[in-house]
Amino acid sequence: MDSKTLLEIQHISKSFSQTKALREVSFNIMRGEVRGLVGENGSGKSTLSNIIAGVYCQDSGKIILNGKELNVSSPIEAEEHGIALIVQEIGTIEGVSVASNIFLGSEKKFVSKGLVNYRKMNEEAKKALNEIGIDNINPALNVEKLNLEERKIIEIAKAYYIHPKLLIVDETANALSSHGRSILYSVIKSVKEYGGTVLFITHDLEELVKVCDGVTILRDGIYIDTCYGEKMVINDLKVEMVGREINDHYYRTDEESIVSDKVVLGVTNVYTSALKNINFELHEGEILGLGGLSDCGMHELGRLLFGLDQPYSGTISCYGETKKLKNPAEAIRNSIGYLSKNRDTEAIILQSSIKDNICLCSLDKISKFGFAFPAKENVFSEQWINKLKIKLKSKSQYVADLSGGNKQKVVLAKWLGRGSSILVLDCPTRGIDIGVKEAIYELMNELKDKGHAIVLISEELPELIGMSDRILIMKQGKIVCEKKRSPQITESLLIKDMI
Amino acid sequence: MEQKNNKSLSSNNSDRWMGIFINVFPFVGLLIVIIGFSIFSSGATIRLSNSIEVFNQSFALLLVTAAALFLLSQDCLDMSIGATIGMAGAVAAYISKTSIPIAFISAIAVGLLIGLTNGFLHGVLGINAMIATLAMQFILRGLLLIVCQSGTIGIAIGMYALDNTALKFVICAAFMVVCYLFFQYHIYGKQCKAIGAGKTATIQSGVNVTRVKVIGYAFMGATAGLAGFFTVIRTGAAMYNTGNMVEFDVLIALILGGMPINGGADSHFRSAIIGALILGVLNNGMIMLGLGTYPQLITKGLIFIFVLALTFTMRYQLNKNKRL
Amino acid sequence: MSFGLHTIVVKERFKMNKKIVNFIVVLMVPVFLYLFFLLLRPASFGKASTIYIIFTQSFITCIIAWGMQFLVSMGEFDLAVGAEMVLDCIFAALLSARIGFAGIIIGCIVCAFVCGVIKSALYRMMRIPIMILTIALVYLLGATGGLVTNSSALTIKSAYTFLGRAPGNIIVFAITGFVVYLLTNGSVLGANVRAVSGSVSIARNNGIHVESTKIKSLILSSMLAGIAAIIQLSHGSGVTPSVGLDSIQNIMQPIMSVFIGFVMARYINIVFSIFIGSILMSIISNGITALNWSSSIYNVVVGAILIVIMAYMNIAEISVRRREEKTGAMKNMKECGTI
Amino acid sequence: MLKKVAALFLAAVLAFSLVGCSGQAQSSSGTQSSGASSSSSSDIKIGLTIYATTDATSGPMCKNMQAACDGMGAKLVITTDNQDLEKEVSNIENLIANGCKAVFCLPYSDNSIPRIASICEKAGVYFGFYWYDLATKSTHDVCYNSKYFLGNIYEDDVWSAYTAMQTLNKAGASKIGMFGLPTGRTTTTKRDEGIQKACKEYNMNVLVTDRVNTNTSDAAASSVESMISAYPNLDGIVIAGMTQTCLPGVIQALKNLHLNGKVKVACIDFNENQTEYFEKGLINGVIGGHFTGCAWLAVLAINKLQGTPLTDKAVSIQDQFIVLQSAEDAKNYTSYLYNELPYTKDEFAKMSKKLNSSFTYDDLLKTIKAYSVSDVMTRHNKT
Repeated sequence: MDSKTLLEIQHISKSFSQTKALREVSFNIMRGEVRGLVGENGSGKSTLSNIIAGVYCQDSGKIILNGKELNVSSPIEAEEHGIALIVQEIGTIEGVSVASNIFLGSEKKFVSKGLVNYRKMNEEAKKALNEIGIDNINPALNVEKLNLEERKIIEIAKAYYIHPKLLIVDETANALSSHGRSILYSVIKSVKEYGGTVLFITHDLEELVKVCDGVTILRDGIYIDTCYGEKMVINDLKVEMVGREINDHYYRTDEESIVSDKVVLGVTNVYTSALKNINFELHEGEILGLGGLSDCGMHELGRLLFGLDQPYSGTISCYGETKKLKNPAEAIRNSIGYLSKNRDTEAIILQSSIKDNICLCSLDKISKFGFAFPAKENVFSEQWINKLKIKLKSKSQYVADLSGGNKQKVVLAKWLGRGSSILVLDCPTRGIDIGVKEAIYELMNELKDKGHAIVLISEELPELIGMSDRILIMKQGKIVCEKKRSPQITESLLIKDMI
Repeated sequence: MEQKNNKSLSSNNSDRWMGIFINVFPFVGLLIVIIGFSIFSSGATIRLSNSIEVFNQSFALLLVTAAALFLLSQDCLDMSIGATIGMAGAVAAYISKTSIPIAFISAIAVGLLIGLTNGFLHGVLGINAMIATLAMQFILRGLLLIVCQSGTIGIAIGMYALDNTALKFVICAAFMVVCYLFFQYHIYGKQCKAIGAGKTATIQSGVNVTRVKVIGYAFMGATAGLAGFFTVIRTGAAMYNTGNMVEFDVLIALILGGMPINGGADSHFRSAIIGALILGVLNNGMIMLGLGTYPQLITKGLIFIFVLALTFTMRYQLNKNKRL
Repeated sequence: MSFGLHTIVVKERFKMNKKIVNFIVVLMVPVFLYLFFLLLRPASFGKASTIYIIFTQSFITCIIAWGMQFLVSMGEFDLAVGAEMVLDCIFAALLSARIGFAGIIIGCIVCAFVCGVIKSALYRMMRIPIMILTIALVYLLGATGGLVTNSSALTIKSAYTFLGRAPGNIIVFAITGFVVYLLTNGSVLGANVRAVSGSVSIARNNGIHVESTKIKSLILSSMLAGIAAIIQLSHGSGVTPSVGLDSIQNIMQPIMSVFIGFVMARYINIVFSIFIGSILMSIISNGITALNWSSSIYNVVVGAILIVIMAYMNIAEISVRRREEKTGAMKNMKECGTI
Repeated sequence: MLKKVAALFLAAVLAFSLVGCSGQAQSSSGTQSSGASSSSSSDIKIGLTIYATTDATSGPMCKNMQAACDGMGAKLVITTDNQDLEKEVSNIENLIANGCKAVFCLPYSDNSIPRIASICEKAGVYFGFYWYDLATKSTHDVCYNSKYFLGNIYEDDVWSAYTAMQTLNKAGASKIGMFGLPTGRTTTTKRDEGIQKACKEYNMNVLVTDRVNTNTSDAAASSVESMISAYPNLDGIVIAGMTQTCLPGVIQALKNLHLNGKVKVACIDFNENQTEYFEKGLINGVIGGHFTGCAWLAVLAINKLQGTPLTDKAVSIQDQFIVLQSAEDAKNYTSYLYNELPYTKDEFAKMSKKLNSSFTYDDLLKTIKAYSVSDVMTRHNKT
């Protein structure tokens, strides 16, 4: 290998239970470069970065750092090899001080005479913060006194503090305001200056092109391509990310949207701590796309529609009449179904049979005097298993060992079985292989034709553009723009609104 | 944790065997205990007379275990079962002097009340189940001491007639059948298991978890009341320590019956019956062999921990995803 | 079941004046309780000796509570501590009969350590909630004690009991308190515990070994229980095995002190707040004796208090969340000029 | 890894349980075999259920009964019931199932007697009560109407408590703090009665009572401290039960408060350290030593079962307490009644009509009446 290469990724594969997150991925990263890593959600960006940073460990393949094979079992070890990761989700712990957060897991550094010297730690933390140009955060302060952006900045400081050889930034920009971003970019610059390398993951391609020297594209866990300099043209990148022109065959084919004007779900002036003045109407047979950055409030809105959260003010109305959705049960009674973003923990019961999962919320329908006997359950579940073509060994098989797509189908089967006519789907295709995605899109179309109304919450713009009759883009809890279905809509158009 | 995934696809075969073992070992356990003791005691334990005693002695246990199944299947514990039995028994004994039917009703009513309180504390106020019920246990034991101030509370002579094996058998059988139906086939039973397997998902399937929990504790309490009634009939009086340590017996019984400690879809009704029987035979046998209090406790404790360890590690191997 | 302690165990350092105010506020609580009993029975509560006794009697409770706090803040419960202490005392008494005073210390500490190791080994193996595991252990340890002693009472020579009375117990208590303070606020373990109680997953991703943190805390709680056992044995100068769950009854006070401690930890350092909690408990038990209430009341009171505290903690947590939600929503509404 | 640990643990469990059980098994089988060896008619099996078999009170009880059975040629099966009514009943059933021809127990409640009686009648097994007085009419009738009722041996618990208070009064104490058994037992009520009686007669009064902090010495010690601080004029402590646990704590607490000797102490039931305490003048009186009840029941039963009944009707016999008031007494008691048996096997053998036809019921009564330290010393000529 030549001395310019810092990191060689060789044939990395990783699968979570049945879904393949990474397939035989291999590419190199040079010293001192800022490398972008792009791909749709579920294309394996985060998985890869987590493997490099030692959060996960790969099923097969190896990572070579400076010519030596790197096998780390924990982020702390990775840190010792000079690899730092800024994670996508919240990485700070409430209830402990900023300093303790910055040096979480490495308190030993400050042990003198068997005790952690917190004064020293605070000073160190102050330094760390100053290094990235922050001086208004008291390192002794409890993190829960800070807002999300400040917490992210603390994580940046934490990552930069060790002057990593390789700094991995995983979709951090999303949570940051312009000020925060400028800090992040200056950090990236200075890492580059002292000869370090940065692996930068983001959705925002403009930003990416500005910051990065080169960019690597992943698609569905497969390495596609790496291109440098002027070759980084946003649209080409997109094409490569998605692997097809937008409006590819397996999205909806019809260009204009036919929607009955019967309103099934209405939201008026809803406020919560995460949502600001939400107003929209959902019509029968409409697919309403909700897009935005992951913390823009669309997921909260989804929970709200299903009665998991209550609006602080404002009203929700189903079929014209105002309803108080105190809890999911209430929502279900109003024939609302919900597919949560974190499917495995919230939408289905992994350690329970497919049959039970499908029947669970329809039990009252298939039971006599409250008794639901196997015969009936089998008939019921079979009917929906066949309708949705769920691949399985047997009905009494546990959901845990189904593939992501089939799990998703089980959830849908559950709601269709219940006869819910309003479906709130939060990232229905997250972490699912192309094939199944397609099936789910088809299904959505069918449902649309049958007159179901669907709220499609998604972080994948092509999906939104491809599927929805209307797209609402949210930003910091507000609906910032509404776009009717038309071939003119492009991702860049939406992204502009999102950021 | 993640590393566990590496071989998630492999070792399906051994998994299958483990699964079979987990389902079979309660039966095996029962056989071992019965045969073992009948050999040790040169057949004394399997005489009909003794078998009847075993039934009489484990009657209360059978009832409460069946009821506790509903709770444990939703990953809840009740440490106040014994105290509830004591309290209900005391009340029943006290009232029996005026009227036996009323005594019967009031025993169940008291149990129900206690159960509802537990349900409220855990289900509504969300206090950790074990702590809440443990506190409840201490309160009840305290009250029991005050209630029994005047000495033990004796039952009315007329009540002795009720201590008749046939009657108990009928009641027990009926109770078991009802519980079986409800646990395996009724919506409620299914919801219990669902909660144990995945609470959030169950909530998002529109199950009112609070209600399920409160009902569970209420039923537990009522059953404990019933058990208390028959316990005092059996002993002839309620004492400050009536029903001592029953909750632990229940836990052991369920574990021995092959119940997963945190409930879920793997819980079957047979666990209750088999477990209770194993424990009944075990207790009876250990007395027949003349084991003292401490060896008895130690044996029970060790068996408990061991079976727990065995089944739990196996289940852990079987469904790692659960804890990811 | 993390008890939302991450919202409750909040420490405000570097705010000297505020700290003092808080300290006084918290100190008021036991003072008021004391005054309450003083009014009910001035004759007995009016004396310095009573105050002294209230203090000394809170030592044992407090030390056990200090041991428990680590596990409890991580949402785990060790109910075997009581049974362990009995066993510690038994071994100490037996040993002291052979090798004199040293036997008491060695016996307690060694036995405590062994118990701790057994517990952690079982936990490591089974990964079941520590509470269930320890419930089983309560019976085992209790019965072991019974077998060892043939359920007869053991006593130690009165020459060895000076750790049970002033100044012995005060010194032991002070030293233990100092060590615990350092462990909680100065040690890596303390930091890890805080991290785990905050968020298991993040802690794990930052290379903190959650299991081993819990195991360390398990052993720690056993060790502190061992120290408490030393004072207990010296104070009572005798020990009898306890069967079944009786030994849990003995640790109800510490458990409650821990919870009270967590509630108060918003205002002062957890170590002190737990001490104050145990003083509260000791005031109550003394009060009940002083009023010569039927001592059966005691169990009832203890249980009730525990429930009330737990309920309070949960409700407090919920209301905090509600308030945050509300303020957030209000902010947004202002922002959009709706109000 | 897990499997390995599991395997190891399994081994440990087996080892443990083997040790635990075998140890016990030996002791119990030991009792039986010794019975068998010592007599020709070893088919007679007698059952006892008692709260424990080893502590300072139950230990001697069992030893004496064992001696009686060995001496007169019968097997003895002992089961423990840790003062749990339910367990007691179960034990009786199991003892009968185990082939015992006579079972003895201490009914923890009057109202359990009809049940016990009916069980034994159904099985045609003789039964008798130790440490138990058939005070109430109803229970008395229930028993005496049953032809399987042998009789009951009882002590006067009112008297014992009364005497304890008396010793305190002699020592000049009048304001008493009391430790008691949990309420809800016949013994408790009786002893309370006795204490009240003494209070009236010697106008003493019980200022404070503790029935909860008796399960550890430390708790007792704390309780004493609280008592003293609450009632500084307290000058006597009576321990009516749980002596084993309480006494060390009480003594220690008094020591810490420098009140030894100033605050008088008297207790019911013997304990291991009383001699030392007497020597140091830490306690003023101990009432106990009622450890022969079961032996007498055994004598009655075995004679009956051997076809040579001492008496045809059921009998209620009161046996004697031993009152210790000086180190002297305590020493003698320990050496002659505790370390040695008050009655040797041979003495018991003489009480079997089969082996000694001259023995009569009245002789038995005399022997029981005579039971005292000095009596034992003279019989075993230890003076």
